Amino acid sequence: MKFGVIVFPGSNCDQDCFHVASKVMGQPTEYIWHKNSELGKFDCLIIPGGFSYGDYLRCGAIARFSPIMKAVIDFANSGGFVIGICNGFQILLEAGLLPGAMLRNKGLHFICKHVKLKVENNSTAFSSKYQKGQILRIPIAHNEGNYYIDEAGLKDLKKNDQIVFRYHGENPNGAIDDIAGIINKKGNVLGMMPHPERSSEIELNSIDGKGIFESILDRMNKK
Amino acid sequence: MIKPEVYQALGLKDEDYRRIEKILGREPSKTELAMYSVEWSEHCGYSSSKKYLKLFPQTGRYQTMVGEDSGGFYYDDLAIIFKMESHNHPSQVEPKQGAATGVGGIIRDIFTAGARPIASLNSLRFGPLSEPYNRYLLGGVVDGIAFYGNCLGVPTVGGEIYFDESYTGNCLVNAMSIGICKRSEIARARAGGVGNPIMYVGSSTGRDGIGGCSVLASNEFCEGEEKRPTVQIGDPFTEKCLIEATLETLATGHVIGIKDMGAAGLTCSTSEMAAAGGVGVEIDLDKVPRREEGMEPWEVMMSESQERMLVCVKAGKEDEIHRIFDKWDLHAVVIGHVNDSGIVTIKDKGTVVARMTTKSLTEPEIFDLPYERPSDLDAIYRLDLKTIPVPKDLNEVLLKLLGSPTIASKAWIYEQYDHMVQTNTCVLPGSDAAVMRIKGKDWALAATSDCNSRYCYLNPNRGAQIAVAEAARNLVCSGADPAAVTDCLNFGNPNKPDRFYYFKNCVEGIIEACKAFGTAVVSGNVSFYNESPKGAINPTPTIGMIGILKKLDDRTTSYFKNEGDAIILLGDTGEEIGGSEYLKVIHGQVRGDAPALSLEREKDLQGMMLETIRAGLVKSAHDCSEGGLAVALAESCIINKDGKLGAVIDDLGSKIRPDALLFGESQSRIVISCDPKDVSKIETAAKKWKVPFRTIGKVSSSGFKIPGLIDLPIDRLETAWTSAIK
Amino acid sequence: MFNAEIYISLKKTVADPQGLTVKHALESLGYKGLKDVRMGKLVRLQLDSKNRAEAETEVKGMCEKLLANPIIEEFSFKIESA
Amino acid sequence: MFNAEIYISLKKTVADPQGLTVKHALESLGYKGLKDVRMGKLVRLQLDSKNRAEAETEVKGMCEKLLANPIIEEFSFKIESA
Ligand SMILES: Nc1ncnc2c1ncn2[C@@H]1O[C@H](COP(=O)(O)OP(=O)(O)O)[C@@H](O)[C@H]1O
Ligand SMILES: [Mg+2]
Repeated sequence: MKFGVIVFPGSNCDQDCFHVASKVMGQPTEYIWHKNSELGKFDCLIIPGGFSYGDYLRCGAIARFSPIMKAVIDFANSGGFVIGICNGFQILLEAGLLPGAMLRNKGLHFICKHVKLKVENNSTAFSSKYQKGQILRIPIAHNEGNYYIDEAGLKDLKKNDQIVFRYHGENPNGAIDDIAGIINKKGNVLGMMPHPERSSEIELNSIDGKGIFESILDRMNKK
Repeated sequence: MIKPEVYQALGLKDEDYRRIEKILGREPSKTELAMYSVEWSEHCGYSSSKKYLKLFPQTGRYQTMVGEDSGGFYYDDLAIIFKMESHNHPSQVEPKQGAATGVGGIIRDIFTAGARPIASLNSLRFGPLSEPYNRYLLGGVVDGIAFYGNCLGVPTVGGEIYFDESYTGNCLVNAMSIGICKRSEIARARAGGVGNPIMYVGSSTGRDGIGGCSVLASNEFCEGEEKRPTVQIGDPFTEKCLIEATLETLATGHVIGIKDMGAAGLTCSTSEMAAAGGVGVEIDLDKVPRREEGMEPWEVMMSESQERMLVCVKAGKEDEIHRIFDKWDLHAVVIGHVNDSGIVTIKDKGTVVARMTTKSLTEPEIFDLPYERPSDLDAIYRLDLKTIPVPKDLNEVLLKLLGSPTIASKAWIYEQYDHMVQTNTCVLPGSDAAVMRIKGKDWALAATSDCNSRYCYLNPNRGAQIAVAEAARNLVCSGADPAAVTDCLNFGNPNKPDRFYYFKNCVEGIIEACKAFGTAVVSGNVSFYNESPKGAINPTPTIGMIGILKKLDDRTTSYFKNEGDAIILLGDTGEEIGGSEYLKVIHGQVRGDAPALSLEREKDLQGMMLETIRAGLVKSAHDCSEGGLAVALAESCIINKDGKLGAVIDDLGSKIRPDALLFGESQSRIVISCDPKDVSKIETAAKKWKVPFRTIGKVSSSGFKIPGLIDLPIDRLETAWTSAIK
Repeated sequence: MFNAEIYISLKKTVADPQGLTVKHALESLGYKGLKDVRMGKLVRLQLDSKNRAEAETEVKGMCEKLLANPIIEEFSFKIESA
Repeated sequence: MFNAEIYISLKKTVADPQGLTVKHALESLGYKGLKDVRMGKLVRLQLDSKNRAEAETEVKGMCEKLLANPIIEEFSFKIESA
């Protein structure tokens, strides 16, 4: 399968995602520059973490208007797989591909550390390789990961089983209902604050994030 | 006529001014005067320190690269470039932006050398946290380092932090950055090739940071202007784009030389690039992209606007370079050309506003400053152990020490830094040194920074040696072979002989130790005038050191791994409590001599440590530093918050005072743990290297116990250790 | 030329931990009797709209499209001719 | 009870990279003729000072002591009785 990694000015996990997709997973992978207005042929797009446009104004707010985003939205609407990690998640929220918004961490600090995640839904294309209820150890690194959605929206998320990952034990940022990662209704767009690309190799002290890439690969191979 | 007040306020002495007139054969223009004043300043010219800095060993066991803005060493097919720099004064007045721009500056030094920045460290010093302003400084500085470094995507993997009264009123913020590139890809900071264009790239120029020169503005030139702050706002987003654009540009092969615009901006970069290339340059200031209107030529030459660089490229390739910077929405403008005159010519609106030889600018007079042993040192030096009572409750002492901010867990700090981006950090902060893998290689890098300035205050020569020895020891405990050193020399006013005594002796100590370890000093920075009305800071020669792990698999962390493992102490414990954290925190005294150090024994210890780690015998290794043996053992129990263990220490076999035994800071000691079946192999290695060896206990799951001395449950250790810095 | 001053703040229904922290900090400096400390953003800009009505439409558009996120924020602004 | 609205912005002489980036973003959305986009902070609070003069003194003190750093920032405020 073919991965595309979108690069905005200020993206800084683009190379990390590229490394995992191409080297760890062994799949053909390409960078996609944000000024392009067309996508080539891809099976899965990764919107990487970082500080697109410096996170100035609001995380993801400016990147959301980059030329490539129209193509990304079309790709998602036609069923293509998209993973937004950290800043990528924030961009997906700003672009309206996922519901809700991000607020500043409740402790008002950037936090970088390993946290525990609970797999809430293992029937998505991104989580099928996990057990339901499995506890993962994956790092976070963000300043604005305090996920917010209004009551009606939260009800919807629960009703549709859209909450894929919850923080387990400690909620590091104040996210509503401990939400760490959600999926859209159609099940092809995943947004998550923790960094699976930082926990896909044993040298980095955890391979708990690799299941996400394995799940999507599995799904594509079965198609 | 230039009035003496004007050049004096610029920091030039009467004789400097006369020298300028003599060089030029006429009265200088405003722009020339400003240019000389910054180039001859201590900051750029190193006139008071150069005599000593020249003595640093520039070669060592690894092949080095020195003499450019930053230095490094070669290993395999790569060059490892690194440097440390201070941003003390800006951080003292605006901690967040001061620290942020410090990080920005040091990282520019790395990628201008052609290397991709792969990691940063920071070495911080504040006054006691009981004072609200010091707390504000700590919060702001950490916030600033996080704000800048996290956005850039360069992991901040380590550092150190100390608290001491002497830093109240003058905190220290030393930032270190490391980059790597192919040997063949190292870029030089020089201009060359007559007719080649000089391009200005990056952000536009404003009146930022012309503080030192505001006298030019207030004295007769532009009456009534508001004084400019010398603190600038860091723009990590632009710097991130600048890193990518610069590395892309260097990869074209069209670049002759490149230099960042740091202190003194265009002045420094134009004249030093020309001087290094043995050529001249002519610059047209009208071409410089500007953010503010009505800037005078001297202001443009002086501006320290951030995130800018100067590049000398091959003629005819301008468009290609321009296209790259355009892609990243950054300026790239030809502002001048190279000639063979050896002269810097600056033009503004068609007229020459400055014209001087590069040599006269970049070769300031070197001073040989007087030094004198501080008169109070002899009295401070004396410590009669009999006057120091041994506390009854040593549990309490241990908890107090673990809660002393200098010793306590630094997690609150390093968890605000993205220390994992780039996915290379294999040993995370919290251990003795950070270990970074290099993708595609089976070897790895380790990095640390160290300096106990209290030792340097009591005994500058030995204190500096200990800083080098401890840095090396931290690397070795992580499985790395110490390779090379950078430094940041923070001292008081060099014109005061007692301050300069500290500088001279610390430098000599570093030289001695670096020669012993075979670690060259490849880069560094000097920061003088660190004084507050209360006096000078403790002499603080911060050492940054990089080591090589032959195999990534050699990486070793400092926490205990398994119940039942043997705990071994390598090295001897003397009856030394001079200058210790124990003496300060428990008895309120800063006195005595710094701990003894034998470089020979230290080398043997490190050789043995590395040999046993490489043989796969060592499960954990942690050196004894502040707080001594008891703190090192306690830390090994609790550093890994996901797998805390205890220790039963039942055979210390020592007859010395219990407080010295537990909390004294004797050097050249390491606490290791290993599988019980490997004890004898380690003992054999110790014999071979003549390293004092003793199995002192074993890893347990039931608290930290030293019969008759210490008996504490693990969670009490942890609470004391983790709640001091928040 | 018009000067616009735009105020963006979190909706009342959204918690503002930064405001709370500032409140505590102010209290520890001795300021008592504070209520409801809320932090927001201020954007100042100049625009060369033909008239005030056009300026207002433009600024409103900027806020809706980019400057504020309607899920969590509300905005108001003031326009003066420069 | 008084309502205070406090505006904190970078001094004119200090570069504002965030403002510059927001300006470019607005331009790429089609808003032309913009000048001088500057980002600042907005603080809203209620305080129970006895009278307006006291409220003004207090708010000024808060700005000087905590809310703004005079090295790089300037502030202004508006006070209304609640
Ligand atoms: N300012 C800082 N920034 C980042 N990491 C830090 C800082 N201060 C300390 N650390 C990390 O905390 C750990 C303990 O530091 P320290 O007590 O100085 O160790 P040591 O005594 O072995 O030199 C190290 O991993 C160090 O890198
Ligand atoms: Mg250590």
